Amino acid sequence: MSAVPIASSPTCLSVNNIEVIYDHVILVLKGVSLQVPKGRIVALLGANGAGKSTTMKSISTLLRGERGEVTKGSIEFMGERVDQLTPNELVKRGLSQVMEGRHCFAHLTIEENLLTGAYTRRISRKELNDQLEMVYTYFPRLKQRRGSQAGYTSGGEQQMCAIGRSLMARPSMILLDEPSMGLAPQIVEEIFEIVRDLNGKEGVSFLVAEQNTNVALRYADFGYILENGRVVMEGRAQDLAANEDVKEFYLGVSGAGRKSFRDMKFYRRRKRWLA
Amino acid sequence: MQAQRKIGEVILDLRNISLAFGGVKALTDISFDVREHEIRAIIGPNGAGKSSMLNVINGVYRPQQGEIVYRGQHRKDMNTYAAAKSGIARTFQNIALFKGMSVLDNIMTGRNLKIQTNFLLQALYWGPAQREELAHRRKVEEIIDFLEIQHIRKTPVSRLPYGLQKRVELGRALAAEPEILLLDEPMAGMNVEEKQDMCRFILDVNDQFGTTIVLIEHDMGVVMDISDRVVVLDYGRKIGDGTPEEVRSNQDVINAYLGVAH
Amino acid sequence: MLYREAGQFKISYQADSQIFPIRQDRLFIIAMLVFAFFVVPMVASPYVFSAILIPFLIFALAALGLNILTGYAGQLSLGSAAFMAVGAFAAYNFILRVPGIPVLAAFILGGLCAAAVGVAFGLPSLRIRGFYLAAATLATQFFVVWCLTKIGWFTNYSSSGVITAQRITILGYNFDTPASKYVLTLAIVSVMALLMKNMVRTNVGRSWMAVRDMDVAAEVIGFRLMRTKLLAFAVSSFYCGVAGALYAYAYLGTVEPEAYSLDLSFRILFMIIIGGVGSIIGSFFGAAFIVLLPILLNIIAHTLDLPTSVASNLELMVFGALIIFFLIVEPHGLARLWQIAKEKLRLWPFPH
Amino acid sequence: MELNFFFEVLIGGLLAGVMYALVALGFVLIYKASGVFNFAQGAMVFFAALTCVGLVQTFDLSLWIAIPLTMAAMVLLGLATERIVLRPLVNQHEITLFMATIGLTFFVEGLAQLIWGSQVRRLDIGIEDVPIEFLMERFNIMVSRFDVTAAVICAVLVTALALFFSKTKIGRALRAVADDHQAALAVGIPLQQIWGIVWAVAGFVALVAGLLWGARNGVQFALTFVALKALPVLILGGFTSIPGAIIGGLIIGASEKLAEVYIGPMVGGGIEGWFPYVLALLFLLVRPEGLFGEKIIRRI
Amino acid sequence: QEQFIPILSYRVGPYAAGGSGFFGGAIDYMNLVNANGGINGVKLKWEECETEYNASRGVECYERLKSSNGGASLVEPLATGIAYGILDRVAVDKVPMTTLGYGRSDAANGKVFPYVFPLITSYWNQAAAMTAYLGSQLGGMDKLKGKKIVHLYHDSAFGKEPLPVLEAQAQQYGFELIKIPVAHPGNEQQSQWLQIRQARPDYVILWGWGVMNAVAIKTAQRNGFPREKILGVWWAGSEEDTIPAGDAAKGYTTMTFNTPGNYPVLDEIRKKVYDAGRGNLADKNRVGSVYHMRGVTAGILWTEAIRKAQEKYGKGKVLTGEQIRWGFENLNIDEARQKQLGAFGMFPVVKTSCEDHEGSGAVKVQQWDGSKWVAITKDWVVGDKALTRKLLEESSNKYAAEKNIKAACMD
Ligand SMILES: Nc1ncnc2c1ncn2[C@@H]1O[C@H](COP(=O)(O)OP(=O)(O)OP(=O)(O)O)[C@@H](O)[C@H]1O
Ligand SMILES: Nc1ncnc2c1ncn2[C@@H]1O[C@H](COP(=O)(O)OP(=O)(O)OP(=O)(O)O)[C@@H](O)[C@H]1O
Ligand SMILES: [Mg+2]
Ligand SMILES: [Mg+2]
Repeated sequence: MSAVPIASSPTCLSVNNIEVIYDHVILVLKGVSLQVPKGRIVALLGANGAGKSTTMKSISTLLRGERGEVTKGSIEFMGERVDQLTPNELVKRGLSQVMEGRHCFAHLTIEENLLTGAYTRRISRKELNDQLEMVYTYFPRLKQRRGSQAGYTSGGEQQMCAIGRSLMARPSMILLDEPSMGLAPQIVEEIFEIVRDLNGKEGVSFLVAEQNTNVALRYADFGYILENGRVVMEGRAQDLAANEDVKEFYLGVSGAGRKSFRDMKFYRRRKRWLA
Repeated sequence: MQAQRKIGEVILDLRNISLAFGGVKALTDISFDVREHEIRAIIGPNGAGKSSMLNVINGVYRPQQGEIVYRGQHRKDMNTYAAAKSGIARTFQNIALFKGMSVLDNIMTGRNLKIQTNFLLQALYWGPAQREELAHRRKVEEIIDFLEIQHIRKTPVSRLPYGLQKRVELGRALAAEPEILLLDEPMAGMNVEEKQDMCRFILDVNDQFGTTIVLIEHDMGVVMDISDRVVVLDYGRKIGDGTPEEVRSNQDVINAYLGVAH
Repeated sequence: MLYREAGQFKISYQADSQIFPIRQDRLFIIAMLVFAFFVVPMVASPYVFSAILIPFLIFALAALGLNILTGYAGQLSLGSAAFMAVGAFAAYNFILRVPGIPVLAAFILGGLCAAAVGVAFGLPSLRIRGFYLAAATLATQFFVVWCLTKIGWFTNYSSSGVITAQRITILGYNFDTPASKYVLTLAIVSVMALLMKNMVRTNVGRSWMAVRDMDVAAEVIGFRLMRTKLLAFAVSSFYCGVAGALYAYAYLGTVEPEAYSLDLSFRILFMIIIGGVGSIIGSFFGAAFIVLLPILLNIIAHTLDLPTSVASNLELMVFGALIIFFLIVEPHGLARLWQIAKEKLRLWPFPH
Repeated sequence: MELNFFFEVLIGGLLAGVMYALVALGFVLIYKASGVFNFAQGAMVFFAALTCVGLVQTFDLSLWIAIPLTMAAMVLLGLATERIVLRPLVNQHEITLFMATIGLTFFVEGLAQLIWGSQVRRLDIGIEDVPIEFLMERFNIMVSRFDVTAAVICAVLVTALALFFSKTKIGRALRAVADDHQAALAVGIPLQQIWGIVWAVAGFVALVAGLLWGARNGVQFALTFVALKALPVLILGGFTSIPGAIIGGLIIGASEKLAEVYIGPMVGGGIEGWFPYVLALLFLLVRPEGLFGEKIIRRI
Repeated sequence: QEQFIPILSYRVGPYAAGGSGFFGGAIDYMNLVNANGGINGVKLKWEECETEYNASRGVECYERLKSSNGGASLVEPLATGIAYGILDRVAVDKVPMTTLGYGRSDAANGKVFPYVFPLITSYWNQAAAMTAYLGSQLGGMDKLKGKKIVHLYHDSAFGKEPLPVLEAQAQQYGFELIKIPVAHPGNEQQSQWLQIRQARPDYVILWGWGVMNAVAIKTAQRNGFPREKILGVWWAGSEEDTIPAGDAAKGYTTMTFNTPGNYPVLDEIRKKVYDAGRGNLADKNRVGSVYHMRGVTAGILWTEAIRKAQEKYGKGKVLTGEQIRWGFENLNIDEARQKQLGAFGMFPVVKTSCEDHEGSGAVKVQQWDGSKWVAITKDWVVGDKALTRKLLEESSNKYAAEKNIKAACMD
């Protein structure tokens, strides 16, 4: 594997060779490095359990709450080391994370959930309302359900709520962990449109962990493929999408075009880059 | 392939189901049926009422109106125990595994309705209790083999990545050897390859055991490929019902859900 | 690589379903039992028996009981001492009023009475959860002790409300030395721990854990909440009841209802939390911790020769601080620490 | 006469209930903010009262100097608790946190007595504990002046806190934290600060409770027991509701006294120990999260 | 040559104030004995163990210390629960246990409880003395007829203990006994005192414990009940009970088995122990307080028992618990001896025997004058001992039957 030179623009986030251990004994990341250039969208791909969420959580320093630890390597955001910061300081510096599995505040209403997203910002009531309106224009469904307790809303509504909540912080960089999970197809598209929109208009950088490789590679500039806690492939999104192996394993298309799910005859033993 | 599978009579019939939470109308006057051995998909935008529908079928929610006919029995509503007892098993949208238990134990819980010995015998782990436990264990190991999760048998489920948890949950539902299997977004958060595996499992269950399957899924590729009939919900109303082809070309469905066809 | 499971393959599910599938564990536990049953009675002093080992075992048994309810079935309870009291006073009355009843039978009947009370007070758990339930179980604690003080019959109208445990005689043998009481307690505790292990690895145990982890899902799978929870209350109270009877008969000898105070309930709760919620071995670790630590601190304070009032308060502070320290090191208790140690040992000397 | 007596009991009960509510309030604050059931609240009440009296008696300070000094001590205690106990335990199971506060209880109790000794002390805050003459003469109803003052103080405190937490964004953040530590961190809520603030406020409430209870019963270890009186109030009113603490207190106080007076003699008396719990339990059967508590969401 | 005494003290927790005073007093006295050369040259040695007033910790302390330093001479836990927990053990281990003013009243029967010594007075004799005192206040026992007496008690074994005596006497003298329990810990008593206010009793007997006492006094005040009409048990009669109640306590009376005041022995303690820097209490002013004096009394009784036993088993020798038991059973501290000890009148004359491990049964009544306790009965008050003796025989025989003990005197 040759490293593909990624970008010429300044890096916004750089993760250098980190190692993560859970519970003192479970080694999950075995030296992961990745860069997110400023104003770009980077996709983090990989199978279940590859370590995508763990990478995200190490960046946002949320690992500590799960008895995980970054034992090696460093993480820099805007050129400064951030491994020792609290999540609150990170959010203040403009790095915000949408966690996997929604994590809405169940007892708060949708609107209150969104408002907590703006906790770190000192803005007037009016600005806050504008911000809220913006999220509602992105997700009209949320506006309808604004008064319901988040715990009672449907899975997809909660997902929108979680994404909307992090937008409220107006971050300069967002870590999106599986944003498409549980969302209807057109909402998935919409979310990525939002990503592209924010990226284009406001220069927000994104690191997106995504299983829906298809969509992710369509919107991303760069991609990393993670397997078993290691980066096994990286490069421009188009290049990745064109790679035969990626096509086969992540996009579900082979030489003969897309196969029907019904026709998969065997559980396929995937070819691995790493044994 | 499709031709070989025998789709039988209607075994579950939902008639004019309405369900509301306070002011929120989750389901409004919905009727549809499920035939034996078929794969029935429910699709619709977020918050349309799909999960609520499943909750009605297995008695987590009690509909305010309507009737559930299951294997000829008419009921106003189900209760969870009766549903489980009569062969309805399910998985959940937000994984509902027992976090503190190992994969093996989680799947073993699926067999609880088949266990005969009482707790005293179990406490002694003696004679029939032991034999029974081992017999169920054997059955569960088959499922573990089937789902290819041997390597994580003894791992606590909370440590598993999302995708594997979904698979374990499927295993738990299968362990009950259900007649109807309700699956709520079993493939969310999986990549294509894993989805292919999952489809394979579902189809095999359907083929080998003749299990009827009700499936909620947002991946249209999957839904269109594997389901026999699809019902479409939107805002708690039914806006379409039919074979995948019919649904795909239904204008209402396109407007409300599919958008441009992929 | 002392502790290693590599090379141990299970060829049958039966072998794999053993209580200790790993050979080292099995040998270890057998050695422990042999040691406890045969070596300890020969070498330990009466002080060790009657002030450390016996209370340790009894508390461990009560902790096992609470662990069934709180650790396995997930119902937080602050009323364990009340169930112990029921067990003790019921056993006392059985022996007193049923001539010729075997002591062990009286203990079991005492446990059953506790189980009945447990079921009655467990009924609200069907609706009430978490700390609400915990606070509500205090009703049991206060109510039971109140009843025992109020109703003379329970204490055989003793003017001070105190009962005196009768002699323990089994098949003509008198258990009156500390060592014999220890062996008896150990036997009862071992058997009950084994039964509990069996329960938690079979369907009952799974039903409890399922209800604990996610009761709605458990219901959907076909567990009946009411039955499962009440069974947990019953079994748990049974264990506590037997522990309470032993507390009176094998340990204190003469007890007043106030001996089963809220304080005791809390101590048992500490044991399971420090030891490990939902762990059998954890109950033993926790009991050892709570029994031994204050003694240790007391001895240390003594050797330091501090003024006594300072020493007593320091003991208390250090005790509190150590609890916090251990929780921070391992929130899942000593049992998990033990497990991690074993896992490290498995990898040792090669990290990862 | 009979009716008079009834009212006397009722009023006495209501006022006692307010005193319970004062202690319950401390629990509510911390539970609301972190989902932690702070067992150490009783010990904090004791610590605050003892420190205050200790300062007054040992250094001959005026009460008005001792109170702010004690407040400072309570803030320090709160901040230290956050730093040393809670921060490393973020996102842990509620039982673990509960246990940690028990450890804290031992520590604080030991610390208090280590510094100030175990002597029972008297605290005089200048409010006389005698019947209000006017009511006594006109209606022959006994109402203590002290209790009425305490009730007023408590009412002011509750109103202030309720407003503070509903009108500031901290209030919302608190509820968020209680729901999900991890997510609260992710959206940038500074858990550390929030907890620091809340523990400090709880310390303040403990101080007020300690002064009032201490003046009433003397400053002694038994102050930690008032927590036992606060628990039924707490579950009845709901763990998460500030007004709930007051209402719960009133209900518990009044019914416990009425029960002791009217039911007690029939069953041998002394039922005040368990009656409030049983009563609260009955309420819970109807509303499992207390009168004003947040509904527990169970959805799959 | 040291005689070892384990000290099962409690200096933390709810009863710490009493514990530190009592054990402080006992240790102060032992220090004094040692400063004066010990008992016929035998020095006393002690080791403390914190029990937290908790039965199982108390048992552990007892077990740990009973055979250390050459074996325990005696034990005094000052806690009912612990006393019960080691009741059986002391008989087996042959360690005499004193329970000064608490514990089983029937343990005074030395035939059944050879190793237990509820010295000076038991709850029953105290209750009997209370009625005797109230009768004398009214001008004769016959005046009790038709009177109302409230027994306001801690709702536990402790509070119920005097009931058999009080009930029997209510019958005998024709007064009405109204029993009002207070649930532990008793930090709120409004309803009880409203009941009392309504019943308009002539006297209230306060059988309280810990915080309950101060609260009772305060609540009495706010309900306008005269303090002079409240008569407390001795656990309700220390500075710890009145100081927190403030002015409300002025005039309040309780039973006591120490006459408040100053005694040569206390001066000696101040001089030889405290001035030498070996005082046990942090605050020297507590010397002579109720609990401290009770501790000193305990110390005196212990050393006198050892001294007595030395007379039989050899002066200047270190004795076993069994030998000291004999000393306890043959105590005779008359006024002359009290004078020699510098404690004349500090506690009643104690003369024990096999049948009577209590040795006295006489008490005084004291009153709080706003800053200190003063005795208000000149003589020692003794109640109807025939009645208590009868109860005692019945109860201890029942215990003997349950336990299969053959009642007999030891020598
Ligand atoms: N709290 C934890 N304790 C122990 N192991 C953990 C924990 N969290 C995650 N792991 C392990 O770390 C590995 C990586 O998990 P991670 O959640 O990062 O995967 P992922 O790539 O996000 O997968 P998915 O696509 O399923 O979300 C998995 O093998 C998982 O078992
Ligand atoms: N227990 C409940 N209380 C209140 N409202 C509820 C409850 N359950 C569901 N709802 C509401 O009913 C509507 C339908 O919810 P449901 O979960 O069935 O949607 P869904 O079709 O499964 O959506 P998704 O695809 O996002 O999972 C939603 O708007 C939801 O907020
Ligand atoms: Mg993930
Ligand atoms: Mg859904």
